Amino acid sequence: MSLLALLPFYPLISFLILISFGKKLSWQLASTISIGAMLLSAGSSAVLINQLGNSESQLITAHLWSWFSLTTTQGSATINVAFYLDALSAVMIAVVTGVGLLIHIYAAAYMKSDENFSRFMAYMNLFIVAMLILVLADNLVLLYLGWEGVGLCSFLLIGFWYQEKANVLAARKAFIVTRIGDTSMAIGLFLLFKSLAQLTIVDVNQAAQLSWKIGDADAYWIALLLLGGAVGKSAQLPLQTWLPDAMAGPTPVSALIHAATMVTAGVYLIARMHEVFLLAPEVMTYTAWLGALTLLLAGVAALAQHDIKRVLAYSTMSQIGYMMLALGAGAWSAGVFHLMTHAFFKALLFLTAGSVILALHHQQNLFKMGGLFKKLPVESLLFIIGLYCLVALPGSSGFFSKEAIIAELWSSPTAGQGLWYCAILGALLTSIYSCRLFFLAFLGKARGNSNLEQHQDGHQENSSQGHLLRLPLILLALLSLFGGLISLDLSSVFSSAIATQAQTNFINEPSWLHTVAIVTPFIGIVFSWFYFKSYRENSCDNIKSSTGAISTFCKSGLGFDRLYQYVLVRPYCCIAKINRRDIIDQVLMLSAWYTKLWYEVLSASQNGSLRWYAAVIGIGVVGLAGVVAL
Amino acid sequence: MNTEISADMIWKLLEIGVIISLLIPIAAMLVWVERRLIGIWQDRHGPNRVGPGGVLQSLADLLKILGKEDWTPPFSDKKLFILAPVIGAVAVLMSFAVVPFSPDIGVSDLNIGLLFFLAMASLAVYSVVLAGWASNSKYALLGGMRAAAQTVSYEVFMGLSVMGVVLLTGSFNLREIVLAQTDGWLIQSQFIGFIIFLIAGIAESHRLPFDLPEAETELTAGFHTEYSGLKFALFFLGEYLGVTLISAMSVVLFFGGWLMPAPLDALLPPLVWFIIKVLFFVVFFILLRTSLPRPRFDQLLAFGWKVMLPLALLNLLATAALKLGGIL
Amino acid sequence: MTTIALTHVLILASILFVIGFVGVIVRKNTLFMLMSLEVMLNAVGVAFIGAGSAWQQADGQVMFILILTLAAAEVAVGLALLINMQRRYRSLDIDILARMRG
Amino acid sequence: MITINTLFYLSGLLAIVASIKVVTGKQTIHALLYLVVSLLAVAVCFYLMGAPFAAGLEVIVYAGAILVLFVFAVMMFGLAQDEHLHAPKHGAGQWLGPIFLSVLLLLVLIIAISNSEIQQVLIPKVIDAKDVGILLYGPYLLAVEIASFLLLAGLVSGYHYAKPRQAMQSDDNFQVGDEI
Repeated sequence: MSLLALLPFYPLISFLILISFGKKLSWQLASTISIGAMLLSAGSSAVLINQLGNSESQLITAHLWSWFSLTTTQGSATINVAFYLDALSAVMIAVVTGVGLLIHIYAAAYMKSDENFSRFMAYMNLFIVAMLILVLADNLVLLYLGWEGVGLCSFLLIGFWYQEKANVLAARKAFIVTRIGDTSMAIGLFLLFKSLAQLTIVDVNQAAQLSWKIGDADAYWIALLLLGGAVGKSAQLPLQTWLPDAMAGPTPVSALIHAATMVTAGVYLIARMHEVFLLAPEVMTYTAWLGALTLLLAGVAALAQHDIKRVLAYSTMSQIGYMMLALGAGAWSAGVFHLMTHAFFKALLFLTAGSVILALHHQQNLFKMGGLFKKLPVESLLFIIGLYCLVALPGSSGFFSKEAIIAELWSSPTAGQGLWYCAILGALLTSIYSCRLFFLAFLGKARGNSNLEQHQDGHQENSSQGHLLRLPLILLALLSLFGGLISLDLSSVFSSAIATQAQTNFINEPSWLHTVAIVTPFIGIVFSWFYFKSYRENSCDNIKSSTGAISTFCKSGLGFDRLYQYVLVRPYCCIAKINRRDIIDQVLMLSAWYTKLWYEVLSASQNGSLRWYAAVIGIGVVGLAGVVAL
Repeated sequence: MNTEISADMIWKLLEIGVIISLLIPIAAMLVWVERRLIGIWQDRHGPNRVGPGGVLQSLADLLKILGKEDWTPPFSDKKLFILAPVIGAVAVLMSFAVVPFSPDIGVSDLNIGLLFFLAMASLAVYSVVLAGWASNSKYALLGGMRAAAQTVSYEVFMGLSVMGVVLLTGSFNLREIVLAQTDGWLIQSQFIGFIIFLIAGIAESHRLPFDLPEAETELTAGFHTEYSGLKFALFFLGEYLGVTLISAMSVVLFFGGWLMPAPLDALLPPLVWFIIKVLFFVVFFILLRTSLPRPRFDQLLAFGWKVMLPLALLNLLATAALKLGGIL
Repeated sequence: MTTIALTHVLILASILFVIGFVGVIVRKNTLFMLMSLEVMLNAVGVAFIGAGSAWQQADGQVMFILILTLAAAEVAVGLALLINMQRRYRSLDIDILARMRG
Repeated sequence: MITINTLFYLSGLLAIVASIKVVTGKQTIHALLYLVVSLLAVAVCFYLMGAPFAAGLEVIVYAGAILVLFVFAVMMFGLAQDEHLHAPKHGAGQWLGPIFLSVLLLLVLIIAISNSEIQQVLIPKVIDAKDVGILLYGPYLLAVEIASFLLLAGLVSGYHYAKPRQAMQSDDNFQVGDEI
């Protein structure tokens, strides 16, 4: 069996071992197994990517076994468990296994003291399995399996500390909200199959090109429904509300699932199905607008957050908004490139934040931090690198990817100038909230973190843990800084898209566009330097967090939670309450009642009295013989 | 069967009357014979006062019994108490109906004669069992239960042992069985069958050493503890008739009935030969009584089921195989 | 030479059967129920033998022998159960056993 | 005059009367004896119907073995007392329903028998043991084997059920897990 086929099985085996033996495994053994499996996966994917570069057809496939076959009036389609590696999925497996490996190493140190350590690592491994299946899937059904698998792992990991109610509620919320998107996607798949009788991704893309014209109703609806799935998984408007709450999970989870990999699955899906989207330009426009709106909304919301992880969560939403925007604008390569670089620097940011939180004894409130620059210089430096990329200052990986996106917006047929302005505004917001975050956390006077010293002592004693925590951070920092230099060649994947774009891509662009795009973050930094002066120079023990209405509104993520509460949850609960004794159930209960009636009649006849039975037999014989005789 | 009374029928009835009237005195005489013989074997006289050599001892006993009060215990089940000895005597007497005494003498020439004998033997159990039950006393009850278990067990081997005879002669008719032995008695080929039949017969008629239902030493008198007078006499009659019956059946089944080998058969009439043979067995029974100790009850049953039954089955099997092979 | 009508034999069998049947229904004593069952089995035997004789076939007797076997086995098991019942409940009332109702 | 017919009807009547006494009897032993009488009467019927072998078996096996077993069991239990306790109450209600049902059954049977135009008359030719045996070990060989297995099963289960147990008590708390 080829290396590709084995790729998801390393973490799967590790998962099975860890979940079976659970608490019997020591920390050393459990972490060795899980990290070892990840190391194997990462090594395999490195080899695979190398092979892919050398192969002529630009893809590697592996057919494991036939899963089932579907038959319709138009013919039958066999669904295989088969893997398919091209440039796009190569990027994804690189991210998933590479970043995943680093985060596993970090998590092993971070979760060391947790009593359910092996369960945690098992879930992490399972997540990697599902994610690899998702990105490697040769057909949409297998992709959907992975899609649901990562949703499940997300649920399990958000609610990992299930003794606390908030975590459980967050997990449930994430599960239900993403389920809405998944349902939409499932319907989209059904429609797709009905329309094309294909589910293999390559075939679908080909058949779509052949059998649909641009703007076909089929293409429109299918693309829209698939977009729904992507929106749910990637936390875009209007299904974005679960992501900030998902920060309740352990920080490595936030880094791996809710920043680097799973939430970008939506982006991957759209990129994968780009042929279908190309046939529905309206949907691409919707995608772009959704991305832009999310970008702005999340940026605004990030400005008002108190919790360091929530800031990063909104930042993630906002960055994925960029990716969506790119996809909607037809800048496929740029979107995927941003996905990759974002995975690097956002993982870095989250993990560093995790280190800080750990150092602060699980203090996540920004207003109780401050002055960490002196106390945690390494972490601060790493955080600065992360922010540097996030803000997309020149030279960073974020700079390359984000500028690539912004550059394509102006002249895109499906996007346009309005979206370009949105993107610039988003960039501005990004730099402002990044500065705010940095000023609040690392500059000024230490507020309410007096226990830091004490913890530092404990930290030093356990230096191996510290090394384990820092090693991935440094590697990620390097990746963040220089990841932008990786040249992604996705032309083989998006060849048809590029072909269609080539015909239209000659709108005159004003010459100032690039200048503005590069300058914008600096404007934001300068603005923040003065606007957040109080944060930066604060010297008292406490600073007021603004409690104004607008601020509170922003803090709550522009009130979407409350909106949904009123528009959806309350009416639903109301209906549920009214229909407590399920009406349809009552109809069904009729048959149950009928059965019970018969049961009682028959039960009464079974009185256990032998003589009665004999008499009944006699009556039966009399009846039968009577019929025969008379 | 004709609807009118024929001379045949009258002759038959007469025959029945004669046989019964002869059998009962014979049984009575056996009591004397037994006592005398035991006396002789035990080196004492035995009853020798009444009549010449004590021949009339049985008559004297009869008179004594008739003179006794016919007492029925008040705690007993009266109907059954009276019925029990009657059943015993009647069942044995009925069995004699199929016994061919000589070429001409014999009540019934039933084609299932052997089965009839077995049927009557099995009915005779009721006599003992009911006596034990109706007496409503513990000795009697224990005796009755022993009798039931013993008789039912040994009936099986008895039936199986005579099946070899049936196999070789191909008939249930006793007369035909006798006639089939013209060329040689069946004792030659059915020796094991004969032994089993004899043992089972002793057990059936509750003779020593298999008289456990009436073991005097442990159950005082077993099922007839409460009996006295004429009813007791009936039991006694039944027992001695039973001994005679088993002897007669042994003769009929295994020793050629009235038949004798060539030089001897002309010496005496067939009936006499038959009676001589039967008497030989009766004496043998009496000898047995004096010479063998009584086993325990569980030994009796274990012996029956563990030795007799396999033996009888083997005998039957071997006989069937030999018959099939044309050897017999 | 007179002969018996098969109808009469069958009616005799029916009557015996019905008598046994009444016994099974009416009697509470398990021993009596078993005896009534014997009566019923015997009645069936009568019918078989009668039919066998009417057609001059030995099959009727064969069936009777099989019934006999059945009866023997039934009595062996039935009486053993009865002994158990007597030990356990100190009674042979079949209605005591009516506890296992549906 | 006594003919086979009259003999048959007489013994049939005897069987019926004895059977009725069995069913209505109060004393177990008496009822058993009536059953014996009934069986003997039926055996006579068999003989008269030309089945002497069956008659013999009826007496030997039924009357001589099976019912002795009954008597034996009754003697072992000392069931006389018990029978008085649980004797049927001779109220009309106790007997009315079953008798009505039985009469109905009898009527139906008789009507069925008389309607089915059975013209046969028993031929007074004896079917002896040989015929039965030939049939039994010919076409019915399998039935014989099955019957032998049935008997074996009866033997084993009879032994098992009747085996005395030390812990057997007369408590009413019969539990599901109890061995019987």
